[in-house]
Amino acid sequence: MSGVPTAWFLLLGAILFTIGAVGVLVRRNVLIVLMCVELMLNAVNLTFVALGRELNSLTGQVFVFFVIVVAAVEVAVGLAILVELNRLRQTADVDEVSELKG
Amino acid sequence: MSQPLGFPLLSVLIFLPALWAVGVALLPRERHDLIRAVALLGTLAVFGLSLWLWFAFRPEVPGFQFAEQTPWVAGLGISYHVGVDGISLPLVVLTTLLTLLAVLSSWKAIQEEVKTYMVLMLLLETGMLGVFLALDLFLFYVFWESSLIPMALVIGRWGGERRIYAAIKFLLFTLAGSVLMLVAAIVLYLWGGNTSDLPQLLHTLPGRLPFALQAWLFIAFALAFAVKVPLFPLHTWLPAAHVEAPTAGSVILAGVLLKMGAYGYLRFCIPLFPDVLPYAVPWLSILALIGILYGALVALAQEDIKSLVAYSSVAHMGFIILGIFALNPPAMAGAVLQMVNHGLSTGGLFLLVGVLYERLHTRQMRDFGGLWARVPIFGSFFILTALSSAGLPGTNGFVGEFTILLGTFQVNTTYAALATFGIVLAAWYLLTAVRRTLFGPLALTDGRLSDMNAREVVVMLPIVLLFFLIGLFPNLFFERINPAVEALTSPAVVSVTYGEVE
Amino acid sequence: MLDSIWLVIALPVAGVLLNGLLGRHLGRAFVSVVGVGVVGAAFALGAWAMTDLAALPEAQRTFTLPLWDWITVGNLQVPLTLRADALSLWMVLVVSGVGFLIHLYSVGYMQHEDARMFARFFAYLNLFVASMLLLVLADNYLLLYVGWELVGACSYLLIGFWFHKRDEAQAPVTLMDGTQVTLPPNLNPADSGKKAFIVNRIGDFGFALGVFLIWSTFGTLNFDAVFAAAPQAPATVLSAITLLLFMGAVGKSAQLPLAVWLPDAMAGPTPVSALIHAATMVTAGVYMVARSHVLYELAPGSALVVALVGGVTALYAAAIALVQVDLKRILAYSTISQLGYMFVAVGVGAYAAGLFHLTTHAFFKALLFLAAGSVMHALHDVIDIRRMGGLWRKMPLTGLTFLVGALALAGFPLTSGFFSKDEILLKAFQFSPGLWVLGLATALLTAFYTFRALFVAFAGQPRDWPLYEKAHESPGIMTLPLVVLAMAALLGGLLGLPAVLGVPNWTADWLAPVFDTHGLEAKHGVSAATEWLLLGVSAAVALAGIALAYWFYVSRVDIPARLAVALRPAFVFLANKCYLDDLYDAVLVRSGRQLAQLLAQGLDKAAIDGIIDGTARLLARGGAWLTQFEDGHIPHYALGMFVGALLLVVYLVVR
Amino acid sequence: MVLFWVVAAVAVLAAGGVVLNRNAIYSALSLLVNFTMLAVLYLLLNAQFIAMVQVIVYAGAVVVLFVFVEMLLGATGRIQVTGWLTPRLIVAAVAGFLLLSTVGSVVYESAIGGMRGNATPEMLAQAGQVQVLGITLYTDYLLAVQLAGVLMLVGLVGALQLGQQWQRGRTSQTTKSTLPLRSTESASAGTSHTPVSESGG
Repeated sequence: MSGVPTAWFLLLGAILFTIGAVGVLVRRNVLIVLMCVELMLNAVNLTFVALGRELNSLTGQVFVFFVIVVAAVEVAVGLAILVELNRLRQTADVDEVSELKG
Repeated sequence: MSQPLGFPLLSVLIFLPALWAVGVALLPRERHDLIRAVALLGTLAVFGLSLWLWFAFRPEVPGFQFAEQTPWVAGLGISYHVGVDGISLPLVVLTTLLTLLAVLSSWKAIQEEVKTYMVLMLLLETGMLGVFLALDLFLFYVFWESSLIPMALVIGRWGGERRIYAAIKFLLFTLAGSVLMLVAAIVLYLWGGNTSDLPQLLHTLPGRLPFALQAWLFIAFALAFAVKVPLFPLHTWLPAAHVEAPTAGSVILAGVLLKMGAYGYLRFCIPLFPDVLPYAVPWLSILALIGILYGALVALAQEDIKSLVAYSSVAHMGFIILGIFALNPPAMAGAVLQMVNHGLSTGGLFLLVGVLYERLHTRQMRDFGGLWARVPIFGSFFILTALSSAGLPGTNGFVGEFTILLGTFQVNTTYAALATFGIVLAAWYLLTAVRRTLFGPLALTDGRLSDMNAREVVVMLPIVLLFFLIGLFPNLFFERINPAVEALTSPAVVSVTYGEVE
Repeated sequence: MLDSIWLVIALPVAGVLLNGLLGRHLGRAFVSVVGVGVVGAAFALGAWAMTDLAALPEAQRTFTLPLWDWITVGNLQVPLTLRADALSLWMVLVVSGVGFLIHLYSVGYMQHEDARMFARFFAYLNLFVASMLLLVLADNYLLLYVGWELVGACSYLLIGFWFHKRDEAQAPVTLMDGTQVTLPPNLNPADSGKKAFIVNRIGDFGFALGVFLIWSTFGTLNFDAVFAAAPQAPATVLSAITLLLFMGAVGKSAQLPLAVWLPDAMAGPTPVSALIHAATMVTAGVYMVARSHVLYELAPGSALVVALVGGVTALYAAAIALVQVDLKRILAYSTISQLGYMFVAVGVGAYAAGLFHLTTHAFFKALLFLAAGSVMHALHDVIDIRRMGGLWRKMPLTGLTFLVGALALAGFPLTSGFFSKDEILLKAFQFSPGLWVLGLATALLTAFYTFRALFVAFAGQPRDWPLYEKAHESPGIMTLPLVVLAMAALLGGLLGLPAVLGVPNWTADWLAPVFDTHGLEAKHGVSAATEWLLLGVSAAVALAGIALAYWFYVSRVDIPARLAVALRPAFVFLANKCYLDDLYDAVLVRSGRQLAQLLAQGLDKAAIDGIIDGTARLLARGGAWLTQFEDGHIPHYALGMFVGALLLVVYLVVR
Repeated sequence: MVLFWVVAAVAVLAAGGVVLNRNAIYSALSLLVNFTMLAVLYLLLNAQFIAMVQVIVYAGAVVVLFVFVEMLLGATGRIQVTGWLTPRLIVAAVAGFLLLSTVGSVVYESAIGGMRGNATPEMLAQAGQVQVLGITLYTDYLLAVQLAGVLMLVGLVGALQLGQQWQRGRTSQTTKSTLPLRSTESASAGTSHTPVSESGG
């Protein structure tokens, strides 16, 4: 079972990360953008765990633990913002929002 | 000979204005006359201290006097090191005098935010005195920059119509220059064995710096100072700043701030980078010459009298730079004296223009004409100051220009001849200014125009008296300037730069 | 007394301070007493000093009085030292003597000025006397230069004294054929003063360079030290020095090509024209050359230039004077012309003759100007001789003294001008007959134009009756100086009688220690017969000129008008002052101003400031362009982050 | 080995589904599948604790949250499709490809490595996976755990705060008409709520 080389996991992580990243960039629905962010985070988690195993270190898993914490918070706050955005603008389209500038 | 009085005179001199500024800041905002009086008292006290310094200074003692040194950023080898020599001494007295007169001259001219204004003037004085007295590169830099900001604020807040433009231009020009200087200072610090102490650097540096590095450092310093002087073609901030600044601002700007550039050349560029001088001197001299002729010609074409005086500054500062880089005692000592002279005569001209502006609210010469009949006291002061500026013998301007030109003639006849021609042009534009302002039929239709009042006469009187004091007894200054200048013009440097001079 | 020679300068300076600062509160009488008194006292002191000096043996007649160390920088040491020798004391007496009389005259002439202007005038005049005395008493070139510039500044202030006046048009000349020749307007005082100062500064430019060259050659500026070292100096350097110094003299003494300022200087009050622009300041150039005679003797080329410039200028100015209609300008051109004579003298090495002519010229030209001033005073500032006529009857004393002055200027035999001019012509003849012919031609013209002015203004019938009716003789305080000067102009010749008469030439003898001219006569001497012949010729020429003027302007008044038609181009050319002013205006002044405009607008504002402001604007625009990437769209930011992170990764991997 | 390939393929497909689905609900469901697959992979990597947390937090809480919000708003699906081949997509695709190839090349060259630890599978098996992890977390990473707790608290308060505003907005929506898009008024309306919300928080 543990015969799967770490490299495959890393590669998988990279693929998932890329899909997530592209999703963040191309999708306009805030909800889906947030989901894609989760995808990216998960891809990184996978990488951490895989490397942790490769190097016989628990640090990878500890890191994943914290990432999950951050991700949970991020989702909570992000979704709250989405809800508020939807109330103010009746939209969930990131392209409709361009106030974040000087 | 450090602290012969057992009392840190220089530090008190430098920081008294700043402390006084704190005191002024605590005064009630709306008590304008009280604020003015207190500020005046402060500048008077500082002027008194500087006079004390002048008389306590011993001309026969070489090197820096009244030196004080205490560690400042000890870990980095940066110390608070101040001292005075024959080059800085006249400039210190000039600074304190002009600040005093500037405060007195803005008695009526400044009616808004008087407190802020006076605080800025006092802070400015600390910055300027610090520049002239600092003997540590970083200390110098700190004072250099700290004199910049109050000036920019004074221009930007109490200036004329385009004050913001002028203030920003002034700030950006000078900052661009001084950033280069900071970089060069850091490099010097690293190469000089982690010290920024000027006397120590002068000990350790010779022979250590590779030539190419010296050249780059020289360029960096020279650019910073060239902006301040200003040398052609970096001068265009000057007319803008001068025209827009309030009278006192112009006085300080022309009288003291420009001198900081020339002083920088004397204090840093020449002693620190002797190997570069042979290559740099022709360039700087030619730029100075262009400044002399070009400034004079452009001054001739000005309609705005403040602008005319501003361009005359470009020409006059050209003489000073030419004198400094002639690298012989007469020219260099003349240049130091001429710094004082220019401060007095151009400062005086700005004060007088301010007098006129307060009454007529115009600076265009076409609006003047025939004023001498109406304001005889003003007219007499104006003619006298213009003639001093044009280098009339018997006044200060002559001694400075003569020694500069004579010294320059020793090393380069062509430079001297061209610069001497600049004096002809100086007469042309200054007399044109006098002609258009005072002479001719009265252009004024408005009946009200009062002559200078007692306060304004008191402002001008010390300046005019100094014209003649320096003009008739220049040795009072030269005996103090000479030793310092002779140390800078060691024969070795000069012969390398100019070849053997008989 | 010689120890107190500094008082000669200090007294007028005290007068300046007193009159300048307090004058308008002190009242006219006080101002007059102070203003005139200090100059009189200076004259008395000068005379006293002269007797003291005369008591010394000839070889020791050089007294120096160090006052204080003025400039000490490095190896440059310029002490403030006064020098009283035969030459400088001679000049002191001329300056303070003539100055005293003119001051006295001014009390009357300036009476109608208000108190402030009255005090200011005397302060200026005193300042001028002090500066001029400093100039002649200087012991080194720098101090000489100081006085040199200061008299220029005084001249500037005094020419522009009536600074509010405008240009004055001159009525055109109507010729016999009905055509008109327009005359150039008289420049206003303010611009005239400015012009005088600037033209002088151009000359001083050369003078200053000369001083620099002296210092770098000899390492000193002291007269004696320079002269002692001069023989060892290379000839080219000496030529350069002398020519540069002469450039200063050309400016100060209004010689070609810098002669243009002096006629315009007539815009100043007449006493000023008499004192500064006739008797004293303009002769400073002659004094300077005489003072530097050692250098000029060692540079014969330069001396020749001096003589030639003087000769040509003399003729040029005399020719222009022929057609002027402004009384003061006639005298001004005559001054230029006579100064040319003096330069001929010092150029050919006849320093004593030059100084002698300088002295007699000071007498008679001051006299002529003061008399002209008296006329102006009577005619309420009318100066055009075409509006005068018959004034003889109204103002006999003025007319008589003017006649004396005119005779002296024309070189009428036995007047002072005759002897001094003849001395120069003799020396010129010895030097080169060509120069002598030049001088003789000038003498003829001089006699002619002088008496033209005299006859037109004083003889014949009045041309402007209302004006004539108002005319009156001037008050005693003005006529007294006229009489004194007239005596001097008549009898001044006794100071320097020609050698052929077998009497001592006091001027030459007195100045001999300075010029070291003992035996020069023997070397270059001409036979007594030749000298008599020359005397006769110049007397004849003077008489011929006077007679011609009488014929033209008294007996056959139609001749000049007809001549003007016949020689119209020449007339127009001379009436326009040989177009020299217009030439300078076009070539120097206007193109200078255009260059200034070009530099100010084109180079400074457009190019340099344009580049700098342009750079700033470019940066600002660049910033504005960059802000479009910060458009508020979060995906764009995300894209940026992603690409940035990617670049970092690529960099880390590739590295 | 086979299990890995299958799980990996499903995970990639599910990820693609998240990105490509037009309906956010389907995306959320794809995300759920993806998360689950990752949990399986963690198990494969001998990280049982993480696998459990993955299922509980992600599959349990996060996805539910997404679905809940989608249902709450209901309208997020109505986004106009303006064309799919946008410049942004191209840049993103190129960048993604670059990223992938870069990372791939690194992995291919086995350039990733590091300091080896002592948590060998044998040691973990002996001491107990969860115990070791717990001890590590509460000794070496105690401060980080505390900070994470604070972060969660802040996130909680923040989310709550934003949610409260939503509620107040709902109640006032009867008087206030729909806010216009991208107008200055909308911005000011947004800020005008701030002081009220502060007192509310």
